[in-house]
Amino acid sequence: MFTLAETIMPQIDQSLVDLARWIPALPALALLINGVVFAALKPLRKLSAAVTIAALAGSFVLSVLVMLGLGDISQLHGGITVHCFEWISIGDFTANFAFFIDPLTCVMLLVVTGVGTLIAIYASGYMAGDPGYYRFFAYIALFIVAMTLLVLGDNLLLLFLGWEGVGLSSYLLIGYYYRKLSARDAAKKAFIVNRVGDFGFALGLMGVFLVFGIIGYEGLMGHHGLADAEHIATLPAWKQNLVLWIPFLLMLGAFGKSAQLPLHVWLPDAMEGPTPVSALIHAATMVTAGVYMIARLLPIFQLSEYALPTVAIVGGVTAIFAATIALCQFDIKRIWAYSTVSQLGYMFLGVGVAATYGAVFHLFTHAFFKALLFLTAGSVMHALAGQLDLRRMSGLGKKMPITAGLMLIGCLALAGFPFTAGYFSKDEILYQAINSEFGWLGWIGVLTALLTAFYTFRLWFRVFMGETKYEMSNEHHGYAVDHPLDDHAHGPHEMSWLMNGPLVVLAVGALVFGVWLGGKEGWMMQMVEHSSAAVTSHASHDAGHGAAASHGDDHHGPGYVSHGMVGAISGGGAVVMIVLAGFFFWKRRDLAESIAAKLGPITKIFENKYYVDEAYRFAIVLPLRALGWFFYLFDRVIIDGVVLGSISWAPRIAGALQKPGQNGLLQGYALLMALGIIAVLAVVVYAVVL
Amino acid sequence: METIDAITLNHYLLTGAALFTLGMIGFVARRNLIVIFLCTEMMFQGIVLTLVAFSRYHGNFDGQAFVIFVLTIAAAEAALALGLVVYLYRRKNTLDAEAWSDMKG
Amino acid sequence: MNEIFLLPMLVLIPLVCGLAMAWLPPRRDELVRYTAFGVTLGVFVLSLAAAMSFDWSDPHGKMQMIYRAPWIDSLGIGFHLGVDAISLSLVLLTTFLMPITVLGSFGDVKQRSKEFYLWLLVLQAAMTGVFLAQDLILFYICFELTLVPLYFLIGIWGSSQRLWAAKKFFIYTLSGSLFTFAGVLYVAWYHASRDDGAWTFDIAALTATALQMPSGMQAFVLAALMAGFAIKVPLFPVHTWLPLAHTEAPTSGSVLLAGVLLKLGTYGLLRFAIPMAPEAVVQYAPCIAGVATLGILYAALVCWVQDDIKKLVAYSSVSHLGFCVLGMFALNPQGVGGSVMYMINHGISTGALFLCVGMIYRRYHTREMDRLSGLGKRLPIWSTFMVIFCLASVGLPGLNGFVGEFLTLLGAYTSDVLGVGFAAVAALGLILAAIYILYMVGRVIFGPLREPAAYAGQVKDLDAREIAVLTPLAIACLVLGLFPTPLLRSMEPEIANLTGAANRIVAEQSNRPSPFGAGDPAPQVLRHSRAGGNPGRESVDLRSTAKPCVSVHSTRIDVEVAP
Amino acid sequence: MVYAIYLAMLIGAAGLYLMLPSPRRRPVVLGVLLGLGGLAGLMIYLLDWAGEHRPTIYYYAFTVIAIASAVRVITHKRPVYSALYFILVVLAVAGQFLLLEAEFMAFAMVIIYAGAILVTYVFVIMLATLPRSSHDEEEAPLYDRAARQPLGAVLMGFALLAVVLHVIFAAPGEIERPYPAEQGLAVVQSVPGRLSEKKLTTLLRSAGLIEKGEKVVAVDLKAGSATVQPVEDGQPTRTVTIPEQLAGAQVGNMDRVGLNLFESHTLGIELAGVILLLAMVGAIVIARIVVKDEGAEEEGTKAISA
Repeated sequence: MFTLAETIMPQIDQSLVDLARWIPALPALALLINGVVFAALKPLRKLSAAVTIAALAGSFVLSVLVMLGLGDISQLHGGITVHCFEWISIGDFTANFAFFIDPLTCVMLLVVTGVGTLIAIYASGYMAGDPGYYRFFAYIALFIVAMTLLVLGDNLLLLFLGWEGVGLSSYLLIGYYYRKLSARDAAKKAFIVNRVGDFGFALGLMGVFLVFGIIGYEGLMGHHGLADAEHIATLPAWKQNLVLWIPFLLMLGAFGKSAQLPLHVWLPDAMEGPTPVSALIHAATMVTAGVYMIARLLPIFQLSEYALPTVAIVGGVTAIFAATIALCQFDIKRIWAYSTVSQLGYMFLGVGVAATYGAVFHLFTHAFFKALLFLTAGSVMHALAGQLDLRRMSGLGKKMPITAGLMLIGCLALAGFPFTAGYFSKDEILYQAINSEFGWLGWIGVLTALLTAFYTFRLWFRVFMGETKYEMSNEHHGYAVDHPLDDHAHGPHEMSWLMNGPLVVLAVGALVFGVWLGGKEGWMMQMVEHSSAAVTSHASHDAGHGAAASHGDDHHGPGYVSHGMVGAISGGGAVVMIVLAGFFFWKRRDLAESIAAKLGPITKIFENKYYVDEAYRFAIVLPLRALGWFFYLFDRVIIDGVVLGSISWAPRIAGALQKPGQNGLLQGYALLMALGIIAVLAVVVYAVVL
Repeated sequence: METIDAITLNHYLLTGAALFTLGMIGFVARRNLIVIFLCTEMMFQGIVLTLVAFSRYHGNFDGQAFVIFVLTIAAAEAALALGLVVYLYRRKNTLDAEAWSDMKG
Repeated sequence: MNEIFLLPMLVLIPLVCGLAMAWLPPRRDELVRYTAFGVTLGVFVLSLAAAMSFDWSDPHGKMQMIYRAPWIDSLGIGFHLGVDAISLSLVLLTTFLMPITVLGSFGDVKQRSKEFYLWLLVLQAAMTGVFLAQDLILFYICFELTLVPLYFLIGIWGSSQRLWAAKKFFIYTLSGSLFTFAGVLYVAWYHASRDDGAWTFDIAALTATALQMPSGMQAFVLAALMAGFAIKVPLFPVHTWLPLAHTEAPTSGSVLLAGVLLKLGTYGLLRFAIPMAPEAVVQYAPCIAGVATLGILYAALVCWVQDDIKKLVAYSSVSHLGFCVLGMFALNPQGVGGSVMYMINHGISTGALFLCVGMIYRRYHTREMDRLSGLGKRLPIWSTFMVIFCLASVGLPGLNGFVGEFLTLLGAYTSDVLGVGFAAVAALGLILAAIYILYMVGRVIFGPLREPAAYAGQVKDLDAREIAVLTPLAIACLVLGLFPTPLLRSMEPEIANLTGAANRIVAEQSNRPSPFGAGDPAPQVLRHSRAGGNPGRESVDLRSTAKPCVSVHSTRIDVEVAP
Repeated sequence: MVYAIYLAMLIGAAGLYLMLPSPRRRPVVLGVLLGLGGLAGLMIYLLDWAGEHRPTIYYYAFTVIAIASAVRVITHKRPVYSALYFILVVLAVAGQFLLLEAEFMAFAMVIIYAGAILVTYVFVIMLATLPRSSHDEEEAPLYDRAARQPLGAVLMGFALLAVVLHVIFAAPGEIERPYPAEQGLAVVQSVPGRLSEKKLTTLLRSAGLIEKGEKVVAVDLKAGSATVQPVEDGQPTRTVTIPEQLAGAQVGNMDRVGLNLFESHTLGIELAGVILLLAMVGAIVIARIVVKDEGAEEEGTKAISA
């Protein structure tokens, strides 16, 4: 295998690494230009796409340079910190605006900036003519800034900054077509569910500070970092059981961001945003932040023995759960959304069973082929003026051969067709999972892989195969226009090369990366094993530093399945499912309909996403709102009415009592006076005299 | 005739107090303006009796001198009061004290 | 040199110029507006000069630029001004907000503008006086003086129910502050009744003697101080005056009310309650923090069901100040530093929000959310500013709200007095904050365009003046969000002084070394040499005994860790 | 012992309550009886309290008359009779004064009070009461027939009296004996150097020590003697010793009061004069106010203009 870094740079070249400061700076500059300058100067708005693409490309180049700057990965231990300025520090709490560069960071940077640039190029074509053009690219630049900060951050607080920044940009981008009510609500839902995740993350972060006193990766996970067993032993008891809780809190944040089971509801709705957004944020980069976080903080997660297994279980269950839903959806983007949730489940499963190499590798490949799938779906949508419903289109292959071909490659990678990128990364995860203590999760993973293959090609065959008939929708740049747009799109047509170019690059990536970067001594393995995400021994019941892969062949526990065997099963299964899907959805569509009808109730449940949204609505949203009304009422009636009322009425009542006494009658007053005198006299007499 | 000195001061005080109290009761109870003023005069009587009794039993004549002043006051008050009563009577043709209760709180 | 007269000028110039406004020729609104703006700008420059000559890195956190003039010597009351990092930053907030408020109110004030600006300047003088006062009586006078101008501002230029709102506001706050006065007097009496017998109202002296008070008395003093300041802050049960006062106040009135006046309460708590009654504070910190946390959630939920934008923002500031008080009673540097930062950030972001709402009110003369929707299309610039300030107030990292919010939660989390539970419940407030702010933003800015019929057509976006009003605030949000450390670091000695006594008591109770080193009255926090980018510092052995000192962050590869 | 007084007064108060005029039929007779009973109780208490030496019957007579007529003043429906009964009260009080050897006071009261003030009252009553043909009460105006919160008044009165009498009778300390009547020189000395020669001549002449025509020229009180100038001039003066009781006895109550008034209350006298002047002016002014008859129904009442 060709390992890129090893040959060129034997030693760490600090000057190159310092370039990392510019990675977030360039998109920030683009954001400033787009947001302020172009907002003011209308004529320059055409340039906004160019500015953002240039910035992203610049960042990509810088990322590569930084990676090269790291020199020979194998000699590298720990990461390099590039300090910018002191962000927040008071008392003994310090959070610097500093970047921690290590191989894992480089991998993530490459994904973010690489895929980001490609998608930006595609978007410049896709969004052409949209009134909010400059605004779109400003948000894209904001997203890349936030994502790079998230990945580069040297401490948990900077990670948190990136975390919420990404949440904000996804809010803005989902709600890009803000005049659509559904887009607005989807954006709000996304941000709030992310905020629920961030709530857990924040508490976890504070827990880390409370227990360890610092939040920098270096201090925690460095060579003599605090996050290791014997240091924990020295801590007082109450801190030790707090350590058990921290991973679960951080996990809540990861699940929120990466749309895992309890908090997955926002991702399908996020498809309201423009397709490039769905591709970039909700497929390739943002949703993987959760995986990155757990990979980065693995030593902390390993401190409590129940954390990683929980991650694995949640990942596995989400995978199968999302796959079943995707099976019955009819909206192309929703299918890909659920497939993303499912693939993320895989990654979490990988991380959960301490196969970080598998998880990161799958993350890498998934970014490419899922982006490819989304963008091709975008092309189809663009061609049919916003039509996404499977039932209203078929046989577009003849009209859009290139898009069909590209989507085929993507589907093959997603389905895990042998020797595609998806196959290698997914196989690695399944292999690790099967041979970890949670073997049954591994087999669930295999089942999900088969389901994935089936629904992927269900979509492909229905859209591109069969006799060509289609119905145009009436959306123009996201907003429904009153008349169907025959004149504009004149039926499905091939996209311009501006849009198809990046797709080809992605397609090549989807095919080649598996072979090129995978494998034992592959580039990816090198990168992961020498980062802080390297799996230390006790997690995967095997001594020795790092090298999870090396444990494979020396001794076999019971029920051990060799690597090759797993590959064969998943690959073959995928092929069989593809053929099956072809049979059902290409040749005998009527048969598919009849089976679906017979399985009525089950498909109905799948179709309605297990009614999770409705459940959340009744369980949380409505009670909270009712509580809000009650408090508001309480505020006005009780506090204002009763409390203040009683206080303000007291003097008034006292006054009223006096009134009858002053009735103007002469004798009345005389009588009162006399009584007064008598009272005084009585007091004097009885008290004094006697 | 029994000796004059058998009558103690308390005797007179009792009578004076009784007169004064009856005057007050009358002042408060009766509704006829004139009778009210008459009762004030009655209270004067009670006071005068007590004054003289004290002056007699304390051997100085300030008390009695004071009675003279009481008399002048009573006379002046009677003059004015009755003038007013007549005036009020002219206005509302009644002597009822409750007719004049406009000044109320 | 002239530095001595800086502080009294800061207080007296607005007062004198304010009163002098009365002699300006009537009917000349333009002249009146620009003089007012000029005065406030001048005072801002003056405050910058004061900031320049202030020694921000003084390790002892002592009062600087002290100006002392005899006033009522027999009672020991003096016109005694002084400033430390905390009060100077709050004064800077005030003088920074004033010119913006005046500039923002040009369009609003139609009638009696002379009187309007008179009251505004008097209010500024009173607010600055509160922050600079080093004499209890002077503090109390200025504290009460702030009520009068606001009463007139709300009463005359408010909207429909203004008189009722002004009356309620005045009586509510006044009745509270009377209890505070009782507490203050008791402390002064206690000071006088001790052997030396001299009557004085100097804050430093009284704080020193207040420590010797028996704990029962301290509880009484704390209760009295809390009564006054809790209403001003407003804490949960006594907050109902705020939404009413805000919805009825004119824009500039509610900007200052939210921006600075609420901080008087928290500043008072920090300056008086915590140092003067440490035992009681340590004993009652959990329940005060509990009330604050309850207030956070309560106000956040109430915000969600509001229909009037201004009332929503008002309730949101109730919720935010809950955080502020929670951080303060954590009694550790993160918590108190966070709460002071919170005061400043909340002043900027909520002040800006009120300005934005005011601009909408000036255009559409309504604040109900169900009559406005999708203004993003009609007023794009306004929407951008509104989104920025909403995100700042919700605590988006990178903007200023986050610093305060995170530090207060962190303080509560790691506090010896409070605990993890408080921070966890308060952190729920983060989610609720996101919910009600996005609910408002979604209803008003996003969604299909819907405007009140009367003003549908001819509404224009922000003009140059309004942009000039909002831009400095937006920049301040960003700058404070990314570079809060100089301010945080300069505050540390003062925080150590203020919470020193309370922390010593905490340490004694739990017989662990107090986070500020044992014993010495003015605990020294090792200065952090803030030289350049490589802050080599070693931290005093803070937490558990066995924690190794970590010297950190060399830019080179090998991270050496001291054993 | 004091509680006996309370009891007597309680009875008297009850009686008075019944006697007060009220629109409803009240057992007036029972009221009178109770009143008398209370009064009698009071008198008996006094008799018993006075101990061995019985005071003169006159005191009791006058007291009974005074109180009874005072009660009648209050309870009588027709104001004229109230005024007349009041005159009786004044007379009774004058009687008491005589017992107290304050003759001038008695006369003054009778002349000024009964004579002048009460006559004015009767005069005003004539003016201000509607002419009533017969004696039947129904016609009497309401304000005469009904008393104003009688119960309250009576209770208040009883309470006041109880307290005052309690002070008087229950107070410790010896019973106040009358000051020894003025006899002999002690009294004269108490009025040193003011006994004028002319006064002394009338005294001595009445005592028979000097013949008519002789005048007292000089008085030497310390020796208790006076030098007398015989009728015909040219005769040598001779000194006469003033007998003890003669000097004292003769200085009458009026002299003493007069002396006292003009010696220590000169300012009071002046003020009294001024007050009387004011009263007069006031009375005239009130009388001149032109009255708009608001309520006057009967024709012919012209506005009175003096």
